[in-house]
Amino acid sequence: MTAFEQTSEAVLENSVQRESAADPALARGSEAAAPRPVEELDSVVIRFVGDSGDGMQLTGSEFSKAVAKAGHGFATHPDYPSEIRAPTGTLFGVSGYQIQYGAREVFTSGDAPDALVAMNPAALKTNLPDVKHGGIVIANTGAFSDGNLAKAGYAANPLDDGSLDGYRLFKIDISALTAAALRDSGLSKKEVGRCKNYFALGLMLCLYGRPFDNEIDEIRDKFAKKPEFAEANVTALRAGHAYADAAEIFAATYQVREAAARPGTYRSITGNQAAALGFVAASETAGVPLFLGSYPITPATDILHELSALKHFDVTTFQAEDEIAGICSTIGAAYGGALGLTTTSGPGMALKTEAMGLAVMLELPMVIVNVQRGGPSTGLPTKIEQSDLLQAVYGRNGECPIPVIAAKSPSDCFDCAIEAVRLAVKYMTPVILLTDGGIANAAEPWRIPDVASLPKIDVTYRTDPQGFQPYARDENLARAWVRPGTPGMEHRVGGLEKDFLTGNISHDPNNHQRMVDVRAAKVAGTAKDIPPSKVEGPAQGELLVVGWGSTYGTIAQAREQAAAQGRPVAHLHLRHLNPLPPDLGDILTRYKTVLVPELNMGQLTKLLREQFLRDVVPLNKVQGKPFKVAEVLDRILELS
Amino acid sequence: MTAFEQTSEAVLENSVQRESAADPALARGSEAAAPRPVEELDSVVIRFVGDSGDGMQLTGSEFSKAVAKAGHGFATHPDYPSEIRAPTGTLFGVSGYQIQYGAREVFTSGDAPDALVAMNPAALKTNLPDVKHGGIVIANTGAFSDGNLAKAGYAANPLDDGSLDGYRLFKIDISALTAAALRDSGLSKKEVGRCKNYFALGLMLCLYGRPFDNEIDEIRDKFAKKPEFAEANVTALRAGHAYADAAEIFAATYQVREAAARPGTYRSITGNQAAALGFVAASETAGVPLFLGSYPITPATDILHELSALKHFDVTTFQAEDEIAGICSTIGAAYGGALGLTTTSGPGMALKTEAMGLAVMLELPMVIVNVQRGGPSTGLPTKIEQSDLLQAVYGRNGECPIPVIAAKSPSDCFDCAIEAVRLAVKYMTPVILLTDGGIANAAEPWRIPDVASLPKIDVTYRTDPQGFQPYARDENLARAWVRPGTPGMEHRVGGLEKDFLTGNISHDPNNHQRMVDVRAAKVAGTAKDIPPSKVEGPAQGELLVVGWGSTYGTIAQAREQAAAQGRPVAHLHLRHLNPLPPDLGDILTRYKTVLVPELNMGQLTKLLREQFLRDVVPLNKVQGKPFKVAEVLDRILELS
Amino acid sequence: MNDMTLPVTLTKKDFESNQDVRWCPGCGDYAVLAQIQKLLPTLGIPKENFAFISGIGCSSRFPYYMDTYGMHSIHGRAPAIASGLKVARPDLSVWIVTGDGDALAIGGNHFIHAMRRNVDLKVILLNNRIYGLTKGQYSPTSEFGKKTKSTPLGSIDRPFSPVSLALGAGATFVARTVDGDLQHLASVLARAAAHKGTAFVEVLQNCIVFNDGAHAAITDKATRDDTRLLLEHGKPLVFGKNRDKGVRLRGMEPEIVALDADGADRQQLVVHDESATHAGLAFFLSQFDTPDLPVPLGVFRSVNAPTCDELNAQLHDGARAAKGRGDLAGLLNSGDTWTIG
Amino acid sequence: MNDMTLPVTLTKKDFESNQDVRWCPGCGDYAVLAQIQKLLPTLGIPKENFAFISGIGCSSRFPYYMDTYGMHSIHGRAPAIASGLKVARPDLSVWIVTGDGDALAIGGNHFIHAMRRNVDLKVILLNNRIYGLTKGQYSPTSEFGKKTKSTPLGSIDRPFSPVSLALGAGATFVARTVDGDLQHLASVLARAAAHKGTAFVEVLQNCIVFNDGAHAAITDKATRDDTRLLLEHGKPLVFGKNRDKGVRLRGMEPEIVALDADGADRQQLVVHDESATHAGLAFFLSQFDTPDLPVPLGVFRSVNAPTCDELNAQLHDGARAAKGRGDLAGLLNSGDTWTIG
Ligand SMILES: Cc1ncc(C[n+]2csc(CCOP(=O)(O)OP(=O)(O)O)c2C)c(N)n1
Ligand SMILES: Cc1ncc(C[n+]2csc(CCOP(=O)(O)OP(=O)(O)O)c2C)c(N)n1
Ligand code: SF4
Ligand code: SF4
Ligand SMILES: [Mg+2]
Ligand SMILES: [Mg+2]
Repeated sequence: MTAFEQTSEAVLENSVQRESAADPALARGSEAAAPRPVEELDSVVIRFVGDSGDGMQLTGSEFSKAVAKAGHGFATHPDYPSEIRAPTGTLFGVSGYQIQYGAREVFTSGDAPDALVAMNPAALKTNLPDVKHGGIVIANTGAFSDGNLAKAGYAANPLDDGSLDGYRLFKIDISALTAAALRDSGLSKKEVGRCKNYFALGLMLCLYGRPFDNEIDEIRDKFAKKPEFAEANVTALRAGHAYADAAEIFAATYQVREAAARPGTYRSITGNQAAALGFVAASETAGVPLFLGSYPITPATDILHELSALKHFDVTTFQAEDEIAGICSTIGAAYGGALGLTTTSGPGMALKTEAMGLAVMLELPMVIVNVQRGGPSTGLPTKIEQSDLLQAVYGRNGECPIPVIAAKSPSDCFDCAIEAVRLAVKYMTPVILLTDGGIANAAEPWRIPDVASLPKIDVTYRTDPQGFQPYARDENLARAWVRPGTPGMEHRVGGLEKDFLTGNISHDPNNHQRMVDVRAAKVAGTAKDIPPSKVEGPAQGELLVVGWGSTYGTIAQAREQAAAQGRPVAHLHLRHLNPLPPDLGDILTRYKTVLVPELNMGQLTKLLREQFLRDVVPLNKVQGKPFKVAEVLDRILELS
Repeated sequence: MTAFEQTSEAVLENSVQRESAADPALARGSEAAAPRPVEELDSVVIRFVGDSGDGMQLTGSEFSKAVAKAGHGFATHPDYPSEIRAPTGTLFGVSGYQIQYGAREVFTSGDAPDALVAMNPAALKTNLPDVKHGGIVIANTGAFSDGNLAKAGYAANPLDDGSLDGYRLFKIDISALTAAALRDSGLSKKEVGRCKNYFALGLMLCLYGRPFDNEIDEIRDKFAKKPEFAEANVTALRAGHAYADAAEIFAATYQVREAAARPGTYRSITGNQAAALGFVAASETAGVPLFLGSYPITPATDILHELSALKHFDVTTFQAEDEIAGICSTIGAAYGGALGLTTTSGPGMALKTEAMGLAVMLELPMVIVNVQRGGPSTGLPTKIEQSDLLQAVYGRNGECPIPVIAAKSPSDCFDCAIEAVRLAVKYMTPVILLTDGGIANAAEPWRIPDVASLPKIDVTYRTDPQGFQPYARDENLARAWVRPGTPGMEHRVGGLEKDFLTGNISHDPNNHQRMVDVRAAKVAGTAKDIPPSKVEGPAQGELLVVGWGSTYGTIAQAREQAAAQGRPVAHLHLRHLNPLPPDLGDILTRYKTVLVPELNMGQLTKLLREQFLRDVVPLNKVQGKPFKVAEVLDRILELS
Repeated sequence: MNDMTLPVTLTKKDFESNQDVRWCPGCGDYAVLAQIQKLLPTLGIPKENFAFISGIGCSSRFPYYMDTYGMHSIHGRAPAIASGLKVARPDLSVWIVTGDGDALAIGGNHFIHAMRRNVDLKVILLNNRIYGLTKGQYSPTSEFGKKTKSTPLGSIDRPFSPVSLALGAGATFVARTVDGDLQHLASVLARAAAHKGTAFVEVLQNCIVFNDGAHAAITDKATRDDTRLLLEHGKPLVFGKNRDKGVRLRGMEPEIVALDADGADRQQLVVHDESATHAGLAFFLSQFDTPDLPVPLGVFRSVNAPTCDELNAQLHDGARAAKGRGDLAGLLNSGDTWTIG
Repeated sequence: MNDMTLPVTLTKKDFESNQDVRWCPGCGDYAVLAQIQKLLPTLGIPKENFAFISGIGCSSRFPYYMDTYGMHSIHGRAPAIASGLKVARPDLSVWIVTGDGDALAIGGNHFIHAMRRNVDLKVILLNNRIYGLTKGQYSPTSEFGKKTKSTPLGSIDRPFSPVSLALGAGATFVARTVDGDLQHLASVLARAAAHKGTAFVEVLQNCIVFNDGAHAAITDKATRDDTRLLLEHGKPLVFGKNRDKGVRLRGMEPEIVALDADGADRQQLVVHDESATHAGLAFFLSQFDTPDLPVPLGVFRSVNAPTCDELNAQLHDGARAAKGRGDLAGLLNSGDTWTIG
């Protein structure tokens, strides 16, 4: 254990050094005096931090929109306290929003910020350690009162005691400047305070060379109902921009090279939004109504929120009394001919396991989404983790196989939702879709697909009583889907073992064996739908990195950086986890070493070892945070 | 699948041939005419079958007692319908009781009966296929009415149409003979009918040369409250015995060689009884009150029944509203300083998984017993299966390790209960104990241990507030057990991740890693308590059979028979399944082949492959029945 | 149940499945099965539009014996499954058959929430005051002090009154009947079938094997007329072999009064009102129990309220009226979009 | 709570833990925390004998702020955990703090069974009629038609009355109070603490962030005197700023009457009786709600019944009296034994 910690600490250290070396801000150090140049960057990482009340989530997402519209790739990471509204100025009340954007595809929100905007001492205290050496720190001096300093546990004011010498510190009294700008707005002091975040936004837009006209429209229709606020915020935005424009403040402004993004219409999307859209898309293309039975739980609840607003589609949302009722109502709806969906996170998943067994026995199509979070038990509800994989594969009584797939990014949640539904209806089986608290809330640009290009899903309910046997199977071993209300096909289903054809209760020994075998064969058979695995990088050689789920971006970026350093390694990211892709065993044999990074203690590692009797190198982390690119890169460099 | 069926069918076939060859009954065929000799046997398998109402369970268990008292080793297998009281004469209403007893240790209730007592046509129909070729069939002709024949689906009377020529058939009108014997008893016709089973018992006691005086006392105190019934049953018993004595009926009587059983006091015990006694023993030796929170479920309920009758011990039983409340009340009691126990079967286990996660976070001592049954879902509630192993090891959200052990026989449930408690309190952790519907209800003789010889379990509650930290750990990484009510040590626990020492909520990334690691290390550390593995047979060589749980008897007997046939193979039976014994990896390397028989589709196989990257040969069966010795033996012979 | 297709003439036979009924001979469940099989053909609902959902228990084997769509689900979950089915398929007539353990022990939460939501379900609870299938442990309706396999010294739990619990949860239709009285059973089941919304019927059912005579107090021919109170809407509370006893109020406490021949003081008797806006009366009656007070049988409460499934359908209609039928392309392209190239 | 050790003099401070309280500024939970911290020192119970058990929710963070033994368990399970604790440790004073979601959504089954069993627990339900911790979805107590994140078109569920549900489940002590009225809050909590058996207190609590003003109808200073009915044992039901309104019965329907100055017709008013043998009155009151009727605050019902933990202890005493303290060797050697050699 301690051993592990040390390595991971080490990993961190190195990463920080290496990256700060490559840091534009540092490089610039010398020329600070020169007439203000415009730095061209490949990518930049900015973090906005403040009190939960300071509106940093808004500032951050508005900034993302601005860069998105310039065609930059970006990835974000919102990070708010688990408290609903923590007391102001406290360390645990700090809320943050990080964005990385760049000229090429951006995979992650970045390891360490190049620039930090800290609205109060607590925000500075909790976030400074992450900032790159020599990075930019913009501090709202107006909030650095003795009271706030005390709350943050600062003995002395860090803005004055030289403790920030390692950074490019900009002390700006955002509070006062905003107040000044809004002197005549007629707004109350409290209301004026609420405009600070737009001042900060204007300032950063200027510093990073983004126009703000778009933003002005944004503000006007966001506050359409309260025009006085709209104008106040616009004024604050302008003021912030103008302030930054004043040459003497910043030695330079920055410009991230224009991106050559793939043509198309884009929107910014989170994993939970994408999942919701994916299920609606599946329901529409299949022409089958969608029924969501769910009980709220962080970080899965937004899927329920999204779908509950889509009642003008064939979407019913049922907020159940608990997770058991969530999945059971879904089973009832699926029996009724609806596309069953239930969404939850770890603890709720645990509660659903008995009913999943029933779903397996009934062989009805439904999708169970587990937006994983830190465990065990209540664990770390707002944090990212991938530790429910083995539960998904093995966590039921009896021989109870269920296909399991996982999404690799926010927008991939859309495709995975459709894939999950496709498998569910084709094979008449529950399907588990794993995402996690990371991609569920993180936003990235999504190139909106053309509806015509979406995978077809055909569903036919059986209506012909001729020779109907409830458990007779097609070539995929799927039984027929029969809606109650269909004349002449009345039949009973249930959780007791049932006859291979009639579905009536059967205690016959060989029938039980046969049913256990066929349920297993059916799920194993879904493997034939898995497309050939796409390996990034060399088709054989030294090192293959195998990942699943939300680690995709980190691994992909690490692979690129390794390649850039002349270490070409391969990356295979698994969507299908049960069954595993048929060509996987083969692929593994083509590499000398297989590295398996996971945000758990080695669950995919176990599956690979068991299935392929192949030793692999695990890289594990359960700290409620994603891997840093550097953590994966370092391991790659050690192994290749 | 079909492939598998064929082999297992094949297995069956061979077994039948081989065994019937060794069958005394057949051997005897010729000499049927000679003056009645007494056949000496090494062991015999007898099955009593009849209507649920015929009292076959009683006949069977009384017969077991009789042979037990003669010092024979024995094993039984009761098999009743899942219906409470099925309509008389129906095939699904048949109830049976099989016993094997012998001169040496007896491991199983036997593959195929040497003798079948069938009280009606339905019983004959459903059980005849199991009887050895040439075996004895005693049929109660009185019940072979046209009505009953029809209910059993017989076109013609099998007793007359020669379809039983392959067996040694004895047609006896037990109904009439009993009625005759009780002509003057003054009992009603219905009441007289109820005495049939004692007639059958007397008859079999005579045929197998057992005295019946003991039995008479038995009857008298069983029916102490109704002396007229007592006498009637005694009369029926005597009549049955006398009838069999009449030389012209049976060509021979049988005598199983006297056993040289280990001296001591014995009782017949089922797995559920043994488990209950084990937990009481643990509670008494530890001096800690036992709290059982449970919800009834087949086949686990008898543990609740047993313990609820022991309130004069420090035993509290709480029949909860469901399984979740069962384990949660147990968690509450364990927090209060009681020894926590909750008992259930598969579906109930599924419902407990969320709370198990809490128990892992709280690090409180409790035992979760899963008496496995056929799955998935409701499955086959009254049947044997071992398919909840992976659920026990992996079936929770998050990284949530729990030690898992399994009992190998009815009496081993006693030792395992104590071992589970010992681990729980020493390491302050929940422990899962797996048994199954086979050993839970099967009876075997148990040599009652001397209380002084029981493993010591010492428990000390911490009472010293000095430097107390709720999550500080001892050398076993166990935290202290502190009872509410202890002054100066008030503290809070919960399911959110907590600080490594104080137990207060902590979102610190490294603390989470540290806690996940230490929880894993603690459970892994229980391995140091696992005694060196005891391998039966050669210490290295061709073949090692690795089993767990209730397959012990079958594998042990198969191994003995293989040895007898000059094929010395090794047998290792695992009690500890998570973690696995530290010396296991080593042992596996000493054999060319490893055979893993399981009543599931290969769950221990998965654990072994994953942990040791070692290929093994699985032998799997999910038919709601134990392996036949022949099924395992055949595989052994193929592999060694 | 509302949108009927052309009337079909069905018979009891049409609702008998091909599975052998596997309850113990003499089990009270048989009577309920027969009555429901008799009732359904009279409802003018196509056979294929019935769905019977159950949990686990002897009582929960019910669906196997009905030749309708049906699900023998998992223990206690029938109300949740049935709610999902009915909300997804308002056109079906969805029935739940459950037991005192299935509905009130493990299934208690789904039970009260079904009552609260007023999903249009018929909930038939076969209350034998014991766990039958698991061979005789006490249940949440077993009388205090009951000796069973799991309570050899007598249980220490106070029983639920299923009727009180349902009313406490806000049920719109609540009734009680008894397996032995076929006529009463039939009429109450018919009333339940006719109710729009969650209709809860407690059937006092005899488990001949593990709890025989549990309801003897009100089934025993000799005494039952004095221990039963047959509820009739709009009628005063009168009972007794010679209908010579009545119930009146002292404050809010019930009090039994003897009625003289001329029945003068019937005026003061409490008058039953199934559809009182205030649920107080129904609950007041639900608390009656022997020996002090007669056990009310019949319909305690029957009030109209929009059903969950109706309201859900209205949400959809409303949303479509407001926004038009959803368009997928429109949805995907909604929110803040930007175009490149 | 009964077996007290020598009186200890404790203060509010003694019950404040070292953890920062993390509720939103202005949250109604603060008031309840403060009142309970004030109450406990007055009970003469050693500090170490208190245990606070909660589930999950804003309200369920409560135990962290109490310097007593405590468990922040899992969602909805506090009643089951607390029941196990109390039955195993009757010497402790066990309190549950829960929310409308924790107790009535996921925890509904354990809630009603705790009420039924009458385990000696104090159950404080902070009812803000919303899921606070998960940021504002409707709860089982949210008013019909409520627009929330999960019901943008308005909820279609009929809410529970927690008081009615508890009474329907057979609770022996049921009360309601409101976070803002410290005096009333304190007195009701004190009554609950004094009750032997499951004591249920619904606290109408304001969630300032997600459901601000949910209880405005009865907390708004201007109107509250006309919308609240303060229950007083043995007193007629009178309310109104000038105590000029009363409640009387028409049949079993409540009816508001104006009281003339001389209060002549007070005679006909319903008189409150917490300890009526029949629970009808309490339930009758529990169904009152604005706008038609005033919302009763105070103790609806308080009756004595043996507690589950007491009875369990008695079972043990009885068993020992009958058989003597169990002897392990005797137990192992019981049943049919035989000896060999
Ligand atoms: C999850 C789960 N827990 C427990 C059981 C065991 N079980 C089956 S039925 C039952 C109780 C049945 O009682 P009731 O609902 O009254 O039905 P009855 O048999 O009396 O008609 C129990 C405890 C189960 N099948 N599943
Ligand atoms: C098993 C499980 N399901 C869901 C959740 C998510 N969750 C936590 S608290 C809560 C509801 C809280 O509402 P309430 O009990 O009213 O407490 P409040 O926050 O309003 O005080 C939910 C749904 C969880 N933590 N665990
Ligand atoms: S056990 Fe009781 S309830 Fe079950 S079938 Fe038999 S008589 Fe009926
Ligand atoms: S969200 Fe509501 S209930 Fe939760 S702490 Fe904030 S104000 Fe209180
Ligand atoms: Mg029952
Ligand atoms: Mg709430």
